Amino acid sequence: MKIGVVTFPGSLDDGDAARAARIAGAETVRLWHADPDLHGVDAVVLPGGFSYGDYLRCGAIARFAPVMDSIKAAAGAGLPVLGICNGFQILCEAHLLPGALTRNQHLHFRNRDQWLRFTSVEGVWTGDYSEGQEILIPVKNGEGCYVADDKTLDELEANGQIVARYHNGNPNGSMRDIAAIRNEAGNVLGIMPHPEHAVEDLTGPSLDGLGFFTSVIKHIAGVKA
Amino acid sequence: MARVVVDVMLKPEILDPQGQAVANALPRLGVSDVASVRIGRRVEIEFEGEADLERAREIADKLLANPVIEDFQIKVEEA
Amino acid sequence: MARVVVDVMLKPEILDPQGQAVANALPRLGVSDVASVRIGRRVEIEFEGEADLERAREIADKLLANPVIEDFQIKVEEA
Amino acid sequence: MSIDTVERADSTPDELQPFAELGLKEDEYLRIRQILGRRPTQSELAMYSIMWSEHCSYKSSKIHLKQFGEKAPPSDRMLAGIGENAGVIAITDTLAVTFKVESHNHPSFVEPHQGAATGVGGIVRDILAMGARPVAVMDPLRFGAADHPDTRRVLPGVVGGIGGYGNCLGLPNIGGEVVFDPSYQGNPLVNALCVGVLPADRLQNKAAVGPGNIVVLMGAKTGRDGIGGVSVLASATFDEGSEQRRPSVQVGDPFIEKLLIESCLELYESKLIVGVQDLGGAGLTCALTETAAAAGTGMDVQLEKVHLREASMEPHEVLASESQERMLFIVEPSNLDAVLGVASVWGVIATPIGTVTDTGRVRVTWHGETVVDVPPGSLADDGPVYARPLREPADLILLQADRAETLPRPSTPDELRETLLRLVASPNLCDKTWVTEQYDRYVLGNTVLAQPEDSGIIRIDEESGLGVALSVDGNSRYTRLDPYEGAKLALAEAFRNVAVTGATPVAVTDCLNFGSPEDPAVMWQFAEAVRGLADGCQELGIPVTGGNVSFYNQTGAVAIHPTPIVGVLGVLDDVSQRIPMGFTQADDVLFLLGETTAEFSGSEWAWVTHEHLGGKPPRVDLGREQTLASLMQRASASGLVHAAHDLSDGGLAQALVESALRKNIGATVSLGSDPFVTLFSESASRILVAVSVGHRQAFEALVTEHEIPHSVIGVTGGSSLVFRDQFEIPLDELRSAWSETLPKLFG
Ligand SMILES: Nc1ncnc2c1ncn2[C@@H]1O[C@H](COP(=O)(O)OP(=O)(O)O)[C@@H](O)[C@H]1O
Ligand SMILES: [Mg+2]
Repeated sequence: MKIGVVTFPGSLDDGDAARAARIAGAETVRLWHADPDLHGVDAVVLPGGFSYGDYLRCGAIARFAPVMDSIKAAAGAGLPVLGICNGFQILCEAHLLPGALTRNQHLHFRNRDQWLRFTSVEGVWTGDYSEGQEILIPVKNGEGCYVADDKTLDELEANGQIVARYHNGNPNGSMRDIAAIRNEAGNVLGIMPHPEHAVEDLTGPSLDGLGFFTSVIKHIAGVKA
Repeated sequence: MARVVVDVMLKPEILDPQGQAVANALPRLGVSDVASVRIGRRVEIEFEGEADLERAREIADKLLANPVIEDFQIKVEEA
Repeated sequence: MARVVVDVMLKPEILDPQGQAVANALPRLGVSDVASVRIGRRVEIEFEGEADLERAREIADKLLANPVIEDFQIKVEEA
Repeated sequence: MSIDTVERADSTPDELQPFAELGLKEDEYLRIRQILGRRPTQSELAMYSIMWSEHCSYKSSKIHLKQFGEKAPPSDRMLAGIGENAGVIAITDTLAVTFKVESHNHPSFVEPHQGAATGVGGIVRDILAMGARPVAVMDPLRFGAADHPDTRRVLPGVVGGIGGYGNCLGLPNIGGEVVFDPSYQGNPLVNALCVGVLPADRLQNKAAVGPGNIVVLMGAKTGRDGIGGVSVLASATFDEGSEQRRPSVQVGDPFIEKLLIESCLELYESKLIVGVQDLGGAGLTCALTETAAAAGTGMDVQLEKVHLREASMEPHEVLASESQERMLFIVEPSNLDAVLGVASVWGVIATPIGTVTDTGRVRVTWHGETVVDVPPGSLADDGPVYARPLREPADLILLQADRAETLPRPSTPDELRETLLRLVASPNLCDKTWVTEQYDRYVLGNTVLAQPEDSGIIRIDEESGLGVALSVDGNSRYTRLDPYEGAKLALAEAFRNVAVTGATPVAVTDCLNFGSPEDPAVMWQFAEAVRGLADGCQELGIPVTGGNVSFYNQTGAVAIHPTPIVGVLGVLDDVSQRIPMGFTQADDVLFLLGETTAEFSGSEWAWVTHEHLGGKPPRVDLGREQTLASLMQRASASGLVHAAHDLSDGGLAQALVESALRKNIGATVSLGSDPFVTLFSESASRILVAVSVGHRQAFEALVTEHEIPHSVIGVTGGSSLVFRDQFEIPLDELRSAWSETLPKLFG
């Protein structure tokens, strides 16, 4: 079971994502932005950070990386892809997920421990959670405010594509309190807060983030079996 | 050398917290007749040879603006 | 309603990491004839009545531009 | 305008040069002429003026700073000490840690955001230059009055700059300070600390050894950043129309710095370089001359090879530029291609710009013409040294006589309650979340403790759990009242903050922020503070491994309070045993360790309620600090303690509030015969400890064994702070008082 973690120039949480995948029980493979080869991984994580400095718009330049062409194609064929924070931004810029992430409404970078509530756990990254479950994981971003037009939002809602919402306070002004969404097929998930920072007692506010990684591992095992 | 300017603005229906913040600060400067402030990006592209509007439009479309939230306008600027 | 546009750009001698990053990304889009890219802010101020250039200049000076590193230009825009 | 070459300098010995405008004294200028045997060229004059400036040469502080070396306990743990880019301490046989704190005060006042950002960038490169991977940053900050309009401009900019740069670089911010005092009104202090980790055998050296080796410049292009004095040079004599070439502020690009970090680490790992130096203040001038001087070699540099941001730059500008995000490497010719290869993988520019020679001269050419020919040691090592006059400030005796212990005190329960609420809401004691939320504390996944804890703790070995603890402290009111004792108190507080977590303090760094060294009163404060810190370190048996001096922090004739910031580094063998500050459960027994006497001079209480500063600071007993530290190490190793919090500004009251609000667990406390003194005295060497009932006896035995005065003052639990027979405050009320101050001020 191999989970690939992409490093773009300016990726920062790539090591953390790899650590989380490892703790969850996967083998991890580091993927390089300039190398289109996915090295046979069973799932991909686009980690947090500031790819290309997040200049212009977050994720706008990263989506042109050679590795993204392969990921887009593979995602279309069902490869599980998780985008965390900057990864979520890249997924939106690459049109693998609808909508966009914009400047936090209070205009500050904000790092805090944040409650989320799962609204839908369909899909390959959330099988280990249950609908209505509340989890506490760190959020940290300057541009995490999710926006989309009403039609898109209604569709997301109708299709159960809104995976989790902010609970007990919205840290960035996200529309409809959206913290995480998935694509229709359920294999691509974007989340603004950081599950990979909540996988060890010593360094996180909880172990609540581990479920994303264990879920996908179970899913892959099921597919392979 | 020729310069093309691309102005990228948030679509009118998208909230612009930065513009809002400026608008909110104006009364403190004694300014009360401003209806709204919008803040966007101005991108100046210098071409090595002729100003290539088509090229610039392509760059703007693919990279400089995100069509989900932004509109853009392009013009050639005289040196 | 009248609109005044303030273009705020980094002074030429100041490093512009944003523009730099975009310029470096262009070859990947197949664009090779761009000499440089500079990125600044475009601020649109809607006045309730007449466009007040003096007012706008004051706002730009105090609020919109950081005179240590930025210059600005002001113009009235036709509706 | 033609370039001022060595040849031209030889033939125009009498040409007037603007040395005074560049800050050089006449005798300094004459010495330069003597060293060179001719007048300096424009480029050389620029180089000397920067390298002999206070900032680079430490000319006023050198004779005092010597004490840090002389008084330091001999240690074979110290792999690099003062004089290197940063001190390096071996913490196991194979792992070493390097850390340093530095100031970026003046740039941050001119342009708060960029000034603070580039301050972080600069200190990170110092750490990187030692061969380490930077793993965390901290930011001790000082601002003018919290409600002053200028603070409203400066603080958000500074915080945004530190966050913007550090976050984008992927370094967790694990602590710092935000202190407001009118003395910083025209002179905010922005200090930045970085800590890094390296395998001991990866330690790097800056010496440009090996004639024939290639000098490579890597990183951002060079622009006209921070060229202060040098533009004066250009405009004063040589070039009339250059007013618009004002010194421009440095703008940072953290993205490039991130790429630079990864490139450097790859170069170190592959052993592709023989020397490395970061470019900071004084840019290429400093990097070229220091690396050559350190090796006793020379260098030939073709300056036009440097990648420029502006084609019109002249050689003296290229040499003086403080453009950020650049490093200089010394590379064996056979490795050059590999080095350039690493750079291109990461997408950073790397350019060979010269070669190491055995001439003992740094020679710089510009399109074939020699513009610099100097002995590097004369710039790097042999700058002027001054024993400046010292005089105790004339007002000190009166100031010390005006003791806060005589001020009217609150006495009724209602007055005490009101005082406590007023103090927790005061800008210096209130919740700093508005600031620290703007910093990423999680990145890299090794942050075990971060603000608002007493120390930041970073795990540096995932296998063994080995970690380091860091705290930065400094109370400038204490230092104003007595710089010698005040410096010791700063050391004691940082030491104690590290020790309460159970870590063993092992090393010290410091940033000494003072007014003008030309003012004998300031110079006296400086000398006393250095003496205090050096004596303190000697007593504690831990060395100062490096630091930074920032003079000229004043507005007109008025200097800031003398502000030595002290950073202490500690080691924890297993970070899972760290002791946090917040109460973790109800029914724990609360011990107060140490002695409380009526010490209010320089206190937060005296300032907040009476705007009073006078008297003598609290007594400091470093022996007691050490005993407390060894007690806490034992207690953490044996798992006896649930929570511990050091007492400092605001005394016991503040410590209780902070420990209770951390996890929303209250406490009931008895205040003894003098509630006011018990609550608000700032006596040093005290710790509040929470112990489970089951461990009470064992802990008490340990305390007694260490002969530490102590008392059991109460128990944890409930949703209020209850002071028996006095008053009670619900935690909700405390929290709003504590947490609303900064959001109200800064939005
Ligand atoms: N500018 C800052 N950056 C990061 N952390 C900060 C900053 N200012 C204060 N803190 C953190 O807030 C907490 C409280 O600060 P302070 O009251 O100065 O602590 P102490 O008195 O124990 O030294 C500490 O954890 C400190 O590291
Ligand atoms: Mg403390």
